[in-house]
Amino acid sequence: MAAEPWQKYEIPGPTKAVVITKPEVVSALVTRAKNPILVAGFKTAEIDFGNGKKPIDYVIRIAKAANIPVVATAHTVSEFLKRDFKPTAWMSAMDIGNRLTDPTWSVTGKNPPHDLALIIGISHYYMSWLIMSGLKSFAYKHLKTVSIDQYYYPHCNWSFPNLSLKDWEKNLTAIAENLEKGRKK
Amino acid sequence: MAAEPWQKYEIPGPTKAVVITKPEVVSALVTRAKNPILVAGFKTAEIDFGNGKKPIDYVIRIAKAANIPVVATAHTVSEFLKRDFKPTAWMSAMDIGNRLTDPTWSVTGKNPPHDLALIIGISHYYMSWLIMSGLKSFAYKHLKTVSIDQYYYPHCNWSFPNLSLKDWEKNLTAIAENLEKGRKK
Amino acid sequence: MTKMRIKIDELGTDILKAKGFELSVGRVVEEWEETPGPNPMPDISTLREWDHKLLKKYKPFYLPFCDLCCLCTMGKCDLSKGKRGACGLDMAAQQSRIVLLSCAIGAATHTGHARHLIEELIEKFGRDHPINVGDGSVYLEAPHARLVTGIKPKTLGDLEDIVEYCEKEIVHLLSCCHTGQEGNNIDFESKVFHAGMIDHVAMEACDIAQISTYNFPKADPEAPLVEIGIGTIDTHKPVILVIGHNVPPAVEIYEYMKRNGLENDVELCGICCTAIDITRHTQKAKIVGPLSHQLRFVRSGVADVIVVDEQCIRTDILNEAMKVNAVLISTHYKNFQGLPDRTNDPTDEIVNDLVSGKAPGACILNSEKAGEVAVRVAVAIAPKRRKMGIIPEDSQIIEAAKKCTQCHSCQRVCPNNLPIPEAMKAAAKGDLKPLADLYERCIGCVRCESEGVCPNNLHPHTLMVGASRIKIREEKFKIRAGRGPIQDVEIRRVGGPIVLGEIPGIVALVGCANWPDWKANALIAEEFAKRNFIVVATGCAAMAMAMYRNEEGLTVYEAFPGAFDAGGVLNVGSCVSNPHISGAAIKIASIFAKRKLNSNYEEIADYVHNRVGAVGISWGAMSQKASSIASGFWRLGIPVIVGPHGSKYRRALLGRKDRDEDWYVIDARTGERVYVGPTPEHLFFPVETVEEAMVMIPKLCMRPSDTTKGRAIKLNHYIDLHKKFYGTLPDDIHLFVRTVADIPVTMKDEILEFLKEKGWKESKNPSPDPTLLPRLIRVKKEG
Amino acid sequence: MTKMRIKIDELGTDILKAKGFELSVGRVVEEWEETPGPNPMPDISTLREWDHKLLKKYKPFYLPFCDLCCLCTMGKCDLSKGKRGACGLDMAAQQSRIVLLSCAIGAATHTGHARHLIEELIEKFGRDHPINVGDGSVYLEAPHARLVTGIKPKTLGDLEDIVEYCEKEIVHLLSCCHTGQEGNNIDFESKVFHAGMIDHVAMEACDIAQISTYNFPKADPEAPLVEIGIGTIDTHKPVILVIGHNVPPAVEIYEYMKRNGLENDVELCGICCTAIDITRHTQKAKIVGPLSHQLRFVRSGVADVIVVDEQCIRTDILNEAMKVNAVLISTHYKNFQGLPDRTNDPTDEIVNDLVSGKAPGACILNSEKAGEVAVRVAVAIAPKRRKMGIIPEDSQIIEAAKKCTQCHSCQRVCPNNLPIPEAMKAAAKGDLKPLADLYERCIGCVRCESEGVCPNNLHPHTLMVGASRIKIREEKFKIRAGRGPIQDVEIRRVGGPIVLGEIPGIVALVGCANWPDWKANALIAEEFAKRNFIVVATGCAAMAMAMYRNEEGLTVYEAFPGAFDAGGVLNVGSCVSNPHISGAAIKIASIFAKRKLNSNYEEIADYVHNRVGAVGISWGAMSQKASSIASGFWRLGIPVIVGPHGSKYRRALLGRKDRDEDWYVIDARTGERVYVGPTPEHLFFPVETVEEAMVMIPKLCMRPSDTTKGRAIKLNHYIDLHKKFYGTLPDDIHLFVRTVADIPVTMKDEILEFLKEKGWKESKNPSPDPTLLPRLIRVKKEG
Ligand code: SF4
Ligand code: SF4
Ligand code: SF4
Ligand code: SF4
Ligand code: SF4
Ligand code: SF4
Ligand code: SF4
Ligand code: SF4
Repeated sequence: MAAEPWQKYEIPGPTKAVVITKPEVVSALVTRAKNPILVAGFKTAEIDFGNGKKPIDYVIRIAKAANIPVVATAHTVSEFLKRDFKPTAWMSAMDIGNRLTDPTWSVTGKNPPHDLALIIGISHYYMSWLIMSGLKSFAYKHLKTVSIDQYYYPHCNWSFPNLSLKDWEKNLTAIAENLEKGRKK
Repeated sequence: MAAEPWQKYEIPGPTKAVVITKPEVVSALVTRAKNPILVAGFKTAEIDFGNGKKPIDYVIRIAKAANIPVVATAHTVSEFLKRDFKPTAWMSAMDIGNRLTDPTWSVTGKNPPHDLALIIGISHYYMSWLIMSGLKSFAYKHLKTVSIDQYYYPHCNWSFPNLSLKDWEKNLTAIAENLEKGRKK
Repeated sequence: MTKMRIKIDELGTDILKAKGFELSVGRVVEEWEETPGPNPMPDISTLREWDHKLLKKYKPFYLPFCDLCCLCTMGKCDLSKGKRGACGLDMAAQQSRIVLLSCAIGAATHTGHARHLIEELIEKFGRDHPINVGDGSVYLEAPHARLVTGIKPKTLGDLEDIVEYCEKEIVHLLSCCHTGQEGNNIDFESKVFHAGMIDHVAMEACDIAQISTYNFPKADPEAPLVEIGIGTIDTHKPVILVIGHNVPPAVEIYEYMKRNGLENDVELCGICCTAIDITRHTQKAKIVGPLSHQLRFVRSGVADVIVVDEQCIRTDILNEAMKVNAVLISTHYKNFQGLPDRTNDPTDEIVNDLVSGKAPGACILNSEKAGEVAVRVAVAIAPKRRKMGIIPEDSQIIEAAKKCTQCHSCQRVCPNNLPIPEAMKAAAKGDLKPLADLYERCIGCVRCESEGVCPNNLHPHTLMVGASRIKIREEKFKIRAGRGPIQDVEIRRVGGPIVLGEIPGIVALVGCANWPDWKANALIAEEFAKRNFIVVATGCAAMAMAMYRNEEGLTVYEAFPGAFDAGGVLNVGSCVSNPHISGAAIKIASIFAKRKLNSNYEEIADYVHNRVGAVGISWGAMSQKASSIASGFWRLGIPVIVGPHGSKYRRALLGRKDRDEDWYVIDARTGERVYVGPTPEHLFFPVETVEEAMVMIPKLCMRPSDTTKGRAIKLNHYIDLHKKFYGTLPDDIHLFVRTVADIPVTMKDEILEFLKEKGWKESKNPSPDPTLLPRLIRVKKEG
Repeated sequence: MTKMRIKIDELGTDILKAKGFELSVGRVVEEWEETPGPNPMPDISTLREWDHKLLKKYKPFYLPFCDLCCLCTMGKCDLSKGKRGACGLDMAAQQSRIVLLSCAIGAATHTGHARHLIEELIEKFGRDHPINVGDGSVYLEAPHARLVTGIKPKTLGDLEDIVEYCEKEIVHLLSCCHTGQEGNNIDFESKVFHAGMIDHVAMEACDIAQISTYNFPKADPEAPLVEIGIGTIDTHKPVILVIGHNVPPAVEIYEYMKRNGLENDVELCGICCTAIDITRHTQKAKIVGPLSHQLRFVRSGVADVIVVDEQCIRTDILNEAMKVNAVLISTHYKNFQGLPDRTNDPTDEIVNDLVSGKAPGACILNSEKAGEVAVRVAVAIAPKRRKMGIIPEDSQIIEAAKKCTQCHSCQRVCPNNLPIPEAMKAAAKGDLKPLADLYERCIGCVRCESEGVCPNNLHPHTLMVGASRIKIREEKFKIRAGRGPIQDVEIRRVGGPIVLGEIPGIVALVGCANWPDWKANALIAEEFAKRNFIVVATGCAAMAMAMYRNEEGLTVYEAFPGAFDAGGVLNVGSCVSNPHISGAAIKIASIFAKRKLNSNYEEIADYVHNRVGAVGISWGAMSQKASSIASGFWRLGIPVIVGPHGSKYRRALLGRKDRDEDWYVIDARTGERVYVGPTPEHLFFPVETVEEAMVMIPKLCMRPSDTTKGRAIKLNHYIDLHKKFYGTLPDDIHLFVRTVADIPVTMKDEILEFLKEKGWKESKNPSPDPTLLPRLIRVKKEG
């Protein structure tokens, strides 16, 4: 099942992301992946859930729980550092997009390529949307993409639908908890 | 709810036809319309349901039941005449499409404009699709369009989803029966 | 080469004595007997009024291919249902803008081709090489150039001035497609017409150049019959395949063969317009077929060397060539294909690298060198290559078909929605006929084989070609080589009958291979040749017409004469020969009717529109070039029919025969407004079926100027075909019958009855001197 | 005017005696002291090798805006995930083809503009009117023309030859976008570069022409400050608003005012580049603002007459003008807006029809006549018109906001995803601040108001403008008038410091108004001027930079000097002034480094790429022109940063700093290959945030030629800004530090520690004479 893009006019094409209706799907994908990566943009630090929490806090929880390398885009690294979390790397959204198309590359240098990318919070829906489009056509042989952003991103393999802030937080929480449970086992 | 176009690559844009899940919807639309019209193309006479019946036979039933004027496109008029049914008019698919954008036009000359067009069997999915697109943007103020073709036509206001021949026939039968019942009342 | 302008009075003798300089002087218009008309070298604004006149009758019906615009970074913008883009644009303007963009690309393609070709020919034959397109039979050598630019070209060099004007206009037109320029759709359409007019000027210059320099038929009704069809290719010889539109490399291949006595030892064949043009140069060359045959022939592995130039080349040609171990030579910077530019490398080195397989191909931007390399490589590698590359045997087809899970994915991505799954089902049971039957309806695009389409990794197109193996081998036909322009004497002969309507029409079959089936081209040609229309053809349509035999086993080119006369079937040439068709209409106005030609577009177009019963049909129109070619016909007021795929050009130009007020002309004799009926009814018209096309052709050949005899003849064909295909009388006869004398005699009673029912009345002025231009009124009406 | 070429030896004296002829002779190259280099008037193939060198370092990362291609009737074709189109095209080739199409449109727009403008100026000032862009301060008047075409233009007439070459190349480039031409994405990209190079040549010709003829600043660092901002417009006077890019009609408006003593009685203001250019002609004119201000200013109703020419005009301008009863005059056939062409009607008649309201507007294709009509109509209707058209009052805003049902439809169609519903919620409660705050982030596209978008028929943009009423009235700023080119002496002065890296870089802020916010332009300018970079600007960016005051209440133009020197902030001019920026880089190579300029593109680009620390930034890049302007910088090897919307250009050109093998140059002194690090790292680079842009600017200014002192300065800025915005040291310092001397002194310990961690080693050859061209090796390496 597909959904509609948040920015209504950003129509992708015939192939659209499968809508993630249950957050467990994400945890399962991460667990099964050989070399997942998490890409986090500046919106993760800009948006506030209204309870003092921001998406970046969940990113950190998820990254820790699943031991996924995190790449911070734009100047988001500063926000991670403020939270005492050192991302594996920081680079521009364009750079990480570009490198993910390279089957010989991995952010840690080990075990390339990445076979799963979780993407969240890249500023500007359209920019994120376009980078995912680049991945769709130029990394499809080795990489699956999952948007865990607030909005539906049709160019990914999987994506949340358009969510309210509350539901988004609920989903991020569920993913984190799920993975944390997994780790404990 | 929307569906996917039959020809996979014919992606329309953000606004897509509502899928007709129940044929009664069509009968209801016809009954409520002030000045409906039925446009039938050559495929109605080309396709065979495998039981000696063709879509054109249902077109005739529907037209008679609801007393809708029929416009036959291309050389389809010959097939209607063979079946002793004289369509209200025959003209090219382009012509009928073009005229339907004219709020001062009606095929009978009476009671313009048409406010509902049922469309079926125009040869070549893409051509039909494009004419509906023309209607979507240039007749939208006065006209609603309904595809009762075998396939999903996203540019209409309503459309069947992609159907098997069998289901299509079932739907056409249901519409005809419905309208016939209506007439009897 | 750069140049400098200086005033003549600054010209010192020293400079004049220097060698190698070229001077250009303001054109001495007196050199051509006609004084210029009102509009030499029109710009975008000059003919706008004329365009608006046509566009008032033939209003655009837009068919948005997409609800969105994504041309600038403010998009995507949804323009459907009355919405506007971030730049203020509405849907009508956007659709017309895309049409303009398409026509600008088309016109640029021909103009760039002309520029490049003329430069090469000037280098070879000299700037002063005289123009000769008719060996004395054609005085009016360049109707478009004279009409539009006021230039009467005498030498190759003159053609450059013409092309320069085209370049300037195209750049202006293209710039109108920029975000934030034109906002009015009708004005965009006017610009579309301008693009089309320019395109015909450029194409004309291009074909004039090659006819004048190479050994092409020169307006020759008896141009020789040449071979066409995959079956004609002798696979035992080394085979060189040329693809594209720019003929010099192909000519140089042939000339090298000739110089080295290899004419009979190497097979030279082609696809698309280069094929048409090389067979104008030598009958030894063969045509494989239209664009739709490109990939299947390459995949057959028959060609040892593939030489591409520009346009209509499969962009995956390098991949495909490599699959069958054929060597690829690119001869044009328009299509590098990523190959190394070896233009300046020693020939032997290139040949060695290609023969040894060290490189899969090379780019050689010099025709002579490319010609030599192609031949030497073909001769060297042919013995080593296994011909018949990747076409499967019956048993393989059946085994493959068994794997089909009937998911319909292939059908749903096929542009023609071909019922491949059904055919697979039959094939799996051993019946290959349904699969083979698809062959005629397949455009050879292999979208059905694209990555990820078939879940079982089947290759429907390949299987289909395999199933058609025998049929393909029997593709052996004859086509008349492209004759070039129409002779002045032919124009004189038919001008009267055409304008009076006694020759019922000129039917021009043009354009590409994106059709629902190819047979239609031949069927239409035959039907109308039999009916004494003049049938002319170019490009892929001219080829497709040849690839079908009538009951006597003859192709239309064998069955009908090649003269521009009733019942003739003419291959005019390649895509750039299209202006000879529109040019024939112009020549009727100029030579037959003696209207002033020089810089007088409006009047000539007015004449053609109201009097010359011609219709273009492009059954498989595909390209941007096809759209600009069509728009050149539109500005002259000549209607064009396209096959169903043509609806993707995003709009039709449709008349409304039900609106009487649209169908008035001015009678130039009296200044009176006269109702003349919807003649012709439409200007750009996509049809659903070939039957519909057949009925529309005679109808769209009617003109206000028809005499009663002429109108009766045209009506006869229209009604006859309508009855045949629609099973009844047309419902609009009353719009075309002006007086009882217009009624075809054999149908008189029937029609009179119909007319009575319709409350028809005789016209008071059935034969006006029709015009849309008030300035042509000879006696101003009083009051 | 048509012309005829004849060989000089055919030139009879008779012809020479005839008057009024123009002759052109093969350019006498000796007239220019430099003999031509290897590549005069390059065609598509000439510089391909250079392009491929750059494209090997900076590989395209494609960002398909759509999975589909719909360019011909065989489509739509899905090209995603490895699929190919019906023509064989793959996704990479399609994306690069669309980039080429965009750049061809952009280059065509400037070339068409140049052609049209030069023709008009020649008509007014004569073909022999001398070129003068610097009043003696600029010897190298046309670096692009000389570099690319080998022509040193001396008169307006010479500029036509240059434009002619551009037209020819653009037509070839456009034709490459046709279905079935180029199939290789890298070769498409090379063609993109070609389009960009041509574009800069055409723009240069265009600006040279207007600088030479009109009263523009001529390379003047002290160009006057002029007024900008809606608040500067005196609404008590009749107001004429000019919009577009072609300045002659605006000049004629002003000249008519002057002749009739109305200079102080009529307000002349403008939007987009015509505004920039008219303020170069007269300080009395005012700039309203960039493109994003167009609709809001028109809707304010302040303008009585709106005069549009070409480019960047809202295509719904006629509708919008009619809404506020303003009269619209179109002065260009590129944008008829459906208006009647009244060029040849008597002036009085036109004025009457417009004043009486009989016609909402007129098309007048003659600048002088348009100028007169505009002024006379404005004076006549101003008293009758109610100014302040359709901007709501606070109470109306609150009432409207109450109707919002929070459906988010407006937000979801807003290009900037602005949180309108939130602001509506606040407004409904009487708090208009959130609504007013959106103003800075709004591009004024009114998609949010489009038909069918808001179910409650609200007009978010209008409400926002209403809520910002006071703020808008306070938009009163100063901008330095566009100065034109850089003086030769300025180049001599800064050439050394730039090439050595001691002036850390040239930052060029260019392009349009499609930004996430406008403040960024001023912030960037200020930041880097303070840091002693040279900040240059053109077009909408130059305007937006002015619309912000620093803590002292000064705009950047007031706070910083206008000289091309460290810490200068220069408004170079309009869009067509961009070549003065790229031209400055070329002039550094030519004037400072004395490299041969004439027809020597490759060597000059190699010089610029390896030595001139310049970076373009287009925060709001929107148009096709912006893409072709950028590509002109790319071919010179100058990196360009775009704001986030720039990702919609469909691809980035990205270096891979992690791949050591990509970052080698040849040391021209020894022939040795030397690792120089990723300098500059990227060639085309869309950023997410302004912070990211700030950090990338100094980084992209690093060049292999930097001296240790220069490198240390650049690193200092890079690291400083990185720390400031990213909160940590960059992770790639080791790639930029060649020797310990490169390390900024103040950060020495910290950096040395970092380097140690990274296992960094000193370079053996830290200061090569860097080149990518083997032919420039002075001593061939042995062996
Ligand atoms: S050109 Fe206009 S309609 Fe098209 S994307 Fe740009 S702003 Fe939108
Ligand atoms: S190759 Fe033929 S069958 Fe396959 S998709 Fe194309 S037209 Fe259809
Ligand atoms: S895509 Fe493959 S499996 Fe599906 S119907 Fe076609 S041939 Fe059969
Ligand atoms: S007719 Fe069309 S497809 Fe055929 S060669 Fe010409 S342009 Fe190409
Ligand atoms: S140009 Fe090629 S990819 Fe694009 S629609 Fe045509 S066939 Fe398909
Ligand atoms: S006008 Fe402003 S708020 Fe409205 S859609 Fe455009 S950018 Fe967004
Ligand atoms: S579209 Fe209208 S109702 Fe919906 S959120 Fe926006 S302003 Fe409110
Ligand atoms: S900078 Fe861009 S938006 Fe502004 S006037 Fe120039 S092209 Fe138009």
